[in-house]
Amino acid sequence: MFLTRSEYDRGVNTFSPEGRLFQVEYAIEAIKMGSTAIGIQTSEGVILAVEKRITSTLLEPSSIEKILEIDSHIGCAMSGLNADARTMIDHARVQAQNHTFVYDEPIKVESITQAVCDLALRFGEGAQGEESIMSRPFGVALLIAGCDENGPQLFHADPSGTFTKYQAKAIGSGSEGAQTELQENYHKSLTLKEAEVLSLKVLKQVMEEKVNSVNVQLCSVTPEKGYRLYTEEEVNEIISAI
Amino acid sequence: MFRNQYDSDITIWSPQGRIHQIEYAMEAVKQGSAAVGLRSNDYVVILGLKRSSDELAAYQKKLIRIDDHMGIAIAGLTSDARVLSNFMRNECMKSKFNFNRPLPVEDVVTSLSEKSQVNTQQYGKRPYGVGLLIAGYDKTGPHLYEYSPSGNCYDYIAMSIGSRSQSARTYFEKFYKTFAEASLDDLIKHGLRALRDTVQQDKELTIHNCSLGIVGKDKKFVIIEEEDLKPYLEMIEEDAPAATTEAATENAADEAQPMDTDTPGNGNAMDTE
Amino acid sequence: MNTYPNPFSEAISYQRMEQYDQEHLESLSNISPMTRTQQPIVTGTSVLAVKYKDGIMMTTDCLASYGSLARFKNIERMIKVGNSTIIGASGDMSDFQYITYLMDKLMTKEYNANNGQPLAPENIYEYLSQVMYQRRNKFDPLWNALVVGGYQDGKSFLGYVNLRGTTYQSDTIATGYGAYIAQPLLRNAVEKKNGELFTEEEAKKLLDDCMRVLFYRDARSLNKLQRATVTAAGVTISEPYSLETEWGFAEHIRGYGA
Amino acid sequence: MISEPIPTAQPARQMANRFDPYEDNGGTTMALAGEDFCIVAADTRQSDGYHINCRYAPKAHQLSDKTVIGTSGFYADGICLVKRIKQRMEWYYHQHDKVMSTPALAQLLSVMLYQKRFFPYYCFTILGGLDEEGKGCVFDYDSVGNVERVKYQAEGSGKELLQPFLDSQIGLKNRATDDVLDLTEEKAIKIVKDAFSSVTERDIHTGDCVEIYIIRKDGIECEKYPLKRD
Amino acid sequence: MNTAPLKPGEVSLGTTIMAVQFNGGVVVGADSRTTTGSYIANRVTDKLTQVHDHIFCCRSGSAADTQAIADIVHYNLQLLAAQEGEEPTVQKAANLFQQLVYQNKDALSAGIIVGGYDKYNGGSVYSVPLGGSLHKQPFCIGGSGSTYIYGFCDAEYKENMTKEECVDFVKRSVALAMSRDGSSGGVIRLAIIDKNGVERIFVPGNQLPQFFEG
Amino acid sequence: MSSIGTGYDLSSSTYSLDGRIFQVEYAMKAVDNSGLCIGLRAKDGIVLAISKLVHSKLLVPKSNKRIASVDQHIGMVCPGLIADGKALIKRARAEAQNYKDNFRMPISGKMIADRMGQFVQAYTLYSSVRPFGCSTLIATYDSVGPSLYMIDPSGVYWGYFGCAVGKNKQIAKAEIEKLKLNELTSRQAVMEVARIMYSVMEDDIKDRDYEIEYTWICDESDKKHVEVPSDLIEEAERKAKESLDDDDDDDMDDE
Repeated sequence: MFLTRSEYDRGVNTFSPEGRLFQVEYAIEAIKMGSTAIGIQTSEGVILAVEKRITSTLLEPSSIEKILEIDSHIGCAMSGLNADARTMIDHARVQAQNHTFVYDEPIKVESITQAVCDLALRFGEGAQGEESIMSRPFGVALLIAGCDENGPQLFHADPSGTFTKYQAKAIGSGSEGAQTELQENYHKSLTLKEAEVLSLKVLKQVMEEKVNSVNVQLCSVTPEKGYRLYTEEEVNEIISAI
Repeated sequence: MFRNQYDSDITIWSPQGRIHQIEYAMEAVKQGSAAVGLRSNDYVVILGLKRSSDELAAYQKKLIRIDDHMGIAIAGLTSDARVLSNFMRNECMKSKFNFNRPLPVEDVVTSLSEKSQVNTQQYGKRPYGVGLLIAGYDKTGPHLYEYSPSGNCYDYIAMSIGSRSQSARTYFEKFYKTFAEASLDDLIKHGLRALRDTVQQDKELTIHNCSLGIVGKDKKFVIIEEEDLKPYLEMIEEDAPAATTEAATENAADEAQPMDTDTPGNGNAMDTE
Repeated sequence: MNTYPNPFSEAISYQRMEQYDQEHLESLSNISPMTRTQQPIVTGTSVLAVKYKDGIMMTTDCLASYGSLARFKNIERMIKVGNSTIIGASGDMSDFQYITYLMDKLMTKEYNANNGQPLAPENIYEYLSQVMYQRRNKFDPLWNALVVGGYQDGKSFLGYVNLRGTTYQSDTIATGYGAYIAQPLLRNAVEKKNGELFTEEEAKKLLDDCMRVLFYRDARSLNKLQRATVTAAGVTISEPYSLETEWGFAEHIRGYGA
Repeated sequence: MISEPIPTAQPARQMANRFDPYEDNGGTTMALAGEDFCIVAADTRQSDGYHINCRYAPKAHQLSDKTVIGTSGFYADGICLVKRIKQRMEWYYHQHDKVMSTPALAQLLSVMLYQKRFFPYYCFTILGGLDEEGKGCVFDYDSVGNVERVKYQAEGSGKELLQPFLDSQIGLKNRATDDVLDLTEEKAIKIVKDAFSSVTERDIHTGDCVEIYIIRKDGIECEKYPLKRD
Repeated sequence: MNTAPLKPGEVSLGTTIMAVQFNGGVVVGADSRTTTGSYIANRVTDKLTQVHDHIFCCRSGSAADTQAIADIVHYNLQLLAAQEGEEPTVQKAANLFQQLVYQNKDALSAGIIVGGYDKYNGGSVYSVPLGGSLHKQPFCIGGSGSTYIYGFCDAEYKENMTKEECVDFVKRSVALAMSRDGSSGGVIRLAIIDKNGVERIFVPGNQLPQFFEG
Repeated sequence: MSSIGTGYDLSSSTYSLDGRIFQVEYAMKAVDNSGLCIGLRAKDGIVLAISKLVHSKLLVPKSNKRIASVDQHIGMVCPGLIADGKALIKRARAEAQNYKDNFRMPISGKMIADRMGQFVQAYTLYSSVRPFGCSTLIATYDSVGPSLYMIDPSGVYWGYFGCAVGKNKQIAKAEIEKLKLNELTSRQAVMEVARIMYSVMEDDIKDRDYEIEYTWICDESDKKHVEVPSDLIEEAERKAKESLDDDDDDDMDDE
């Protein structure tokens, strides 16, 4: 995988004979090395759960933030190059506020996802024809969860600038196993409570370490309360329910 | 596939007078799921076969509204389609703002060509990796254009792009003479059948994986999906199965060929014809 | 492969006048306080136009004044744009020549596009209105009042736009002095017809009558006129002609009048 | 509108001759919000001083199935504003796959007007429509973007004549009589017609015809009511 | 009428200029007075400026402005002649003048007459007054002195004049303007332009045509 | 072409050892692969024609025009890469307009050819761009009269009495050389163009569907560049086909 495939894989704007852009595909590979993140959409709201990799005992675990708020009704989990994600989320936050300023209404989840994807594309021509501003694609994938007039929704955005709506999605190093697990256990009538448990259950299976309230992070986005990060106590409670 | 030292840059001609990067970009179109389009004297219909990567994932959009009188079906890199569709939207809005009229379809197609050509002649750029079927209606009637990454646009009676699209073209070639006078319903039926021929053998056309776009006389561009699509799909359910199998056989034969056969021998990207 | 700076990024820099920016908000920097103290210099007076049975009829005189000097007595103040539109102008003639050039540019574009969909009169009117309004926004107006007449697909079109971009459409239009003197006469004539349209003869007579009054009362007018029509048959602009005028009654007027 | 000439590299010239970019084309608009409907009305006269340019130059424009805007003042600015709003709505529709709601439009309009704070649109705007709950709503603006949500409002050259009438008839303010108002649609339309007939009598810039847009849940209807043409 | 009044100290061509078309060419003519206020800064100015082999312009307004414009047009016409491999037409020259005056109308004070000969149109005369419009005319007068001779010229002009008639017409017209306009005076300079080239005629201030004085 | 593949042919900015710029020569290959395109200068105008392979029967007949107007008095066709051709046409229109912007007069044939030649040449100077994959035929009718120019991918341009580009251009050229061009009217030239087209492409036409597009700019068209009237085209093509039949009388399978 990590050998140079051919000469087509060095420029972001070079097609391979099969019509593929390898640099973008490699960026997608970067995510497969990232920590696992899971999103589950239910009719009551959306759950995001991530694994925190505490690579050193000297790390302050609470400083590892892999779930972030975009707006009061939208949250986001990431996997891949965290620094890239910060740029994207900052962009998303600005877009959300901008929308509220101009239209006096919360932005739709799909729209914010689209805005993030438009930024992700800026290694090439922008969506409105702007000049490119980056020399490589972002190496990060996002799970964007939010509630708007269309109810709770979950979106996945990847470095190619495409996004997909999911009922449940796993990204990161454990994504393959986790996604299979999600497919087996997901059903439309899942409650939020069940989704909380399911998300951690799936995480537990793909994580090397034992799940505890320090090395996972969980949030919910519901129509009533919007974005809410779970406290350690709440996480512990769910862990004990597994 | 042909590989050599002349194919990694958009600014290099091969000794045969070809630009390989354009041809490769056209491969990206073939990787996209199929889209078909056809027109009568009054209407244009475009249809797209939607894909989903995972059973928990929603289907990817195939049709995009440009204006009340125009819509497109896409195959290839969706992000490039977004760039192009926004460009087209902008062109349409300029026309409305400056001239108070919907932009003639031919004009938007011309600007699209001109825009795309620039990307095929400058170092550091790449051709757009997306093919479009442009459906539009203006004073001169309905139009269906195919746009390809080389920047070429052709005016068609019926056309298909994307993977396994040859079978749809085979279907169209059988019936295209009847399209001009066909009713809207018949047009849709032909479109659905052609699209069905592009579906992989173990799958079938459903209300979830199909989108239908219509524009025409006194009809603003609409996209019909999901439940609204049901009556249309029902229209082709009673089809004799014979037609389908026949198409399927042809289909298998087509897939074996690396290049579309309906284009000049020296590679369709060149379009020197 | 080296990355050289690309000499073609802006497709060779010919300066192009961006007449309008359609979508973007004018930023504050756009409205510089530098005001062009402009005033019309070589000017034309009234334009009159009415809708009639076959389309549009428009009349102007052939004079361009330089202050009170009747400087150019053989100019055309109406131009044909495409095959179904005509534009008549009062106000500054240099600006009108610029508008003529803009229209030529537009028509060349249309000729090249060859898309079977020529711009209709209302499309040309919209474009012209945008140009006028955008120039006003730059504090650099085109100092004209323009009348756009057209006939296409069985529909007559008659519209007005001035140096500030104010627009309106009406069955009768008169600019300049004509707005005060001729417009009431024109409206009166229309109302008398009770919704019926003028015949060609009636329209001719009406406009000639109005032009005659203007010749009597507008010190910047000339008895050398052109009449244009736009009908299904296309655009025609007549050769200059003069009106019969009546002075005989003055022969015996003596003293201070009354 | 800029009060002081700002010194430039250009030599001072006859400032008296400076081009005035504004014109007042007059006209009156009003809107009132009912429980489940809304009315926006505007006369159609366009004038320039004592001169009537045209008897039918519409000042009220339908923006969506739920919203109508009315502008008066400088006609060209009003038209441009409406065109730009329509463009923004089109992009909004492209981006968010939904039609902009009346309250969202109300906020957008305020922002758009304020963005031209130092070269304002010289027009007086009223936005009327139904909000997300289906209730009638009216937003009133000054030319630089101040916005207020109100029950009813008059704007334009006849504002001073019309507003007290509405205060009395709809707001039931300052009244000796103590009847209650049941503001049905028919009643509202009648009030609007009376209002415009009265204004036409006293304001030379208003007249010819009034266009009354009635915005209901199931669509918008436009009624033309003739006014005096003098 | 002046859009751009003269700046303090600016030298003005309060002038009489003229160009007349005859069969086969044009005659251009001008007085020679340049003033600052009522002081005659130059009594023998040459207001006829050659911008190409067969094209002249007559300048009125600000001396500096019109010189600058004439220089720019001259430069462009030379370049154009080289590029196109043929002499520019008078119309092309006039268009260039018009463009310059129009695009800079609020900064310039220039009224220009362009006259010349080209193989397509023979002799032709164009007027570019203040404001930058363009008018093709059989003959044209300009400058402050012209206002005194409109009537004379309208009465005396004939179509299809011979060269000699034309020279005489210009000479008398300019002399009349010089005799009534304080800002015009000095000598009369004439140039005849036809397919053979340019012939310049000089009429000294003491040999001007004489008219009624009283 | 001994230097092919030695690395001296990868960029326009590189000369080969024998002083050639291979990238330009490769671009010319694209032109040679194009459908035949002919331009004739008759005594009262110019005729342009290009043959187009109809690569699918689903195409709308007579659509997808290749010959374009640049101004009323200028016609242009760019055999070769279609998209490159469109870019050149766009540029030519900008040049024509730019000339009008400056001089308020229509650009002459010589000037538009010159400006376009320079433009095309600029794309053979840098490695950051590639040469245009098309030739350009420019037909104009200005104050000098009708003129026909052709520009190569290298940017070189000359005026022509008649020229042919694309497949089988040599045969077509030989045919054109036989004509007495300064005696032909434009009407006759249309006939000749059709005849040459059909005779040169005889073999191709049998196997594949071709469309030929004709435009002219001549006295009859009021010195405007327009499509040749359809009745004239029909007549020309009919005669061309007849002359084909005459030529191979013994070939019974013909038509």
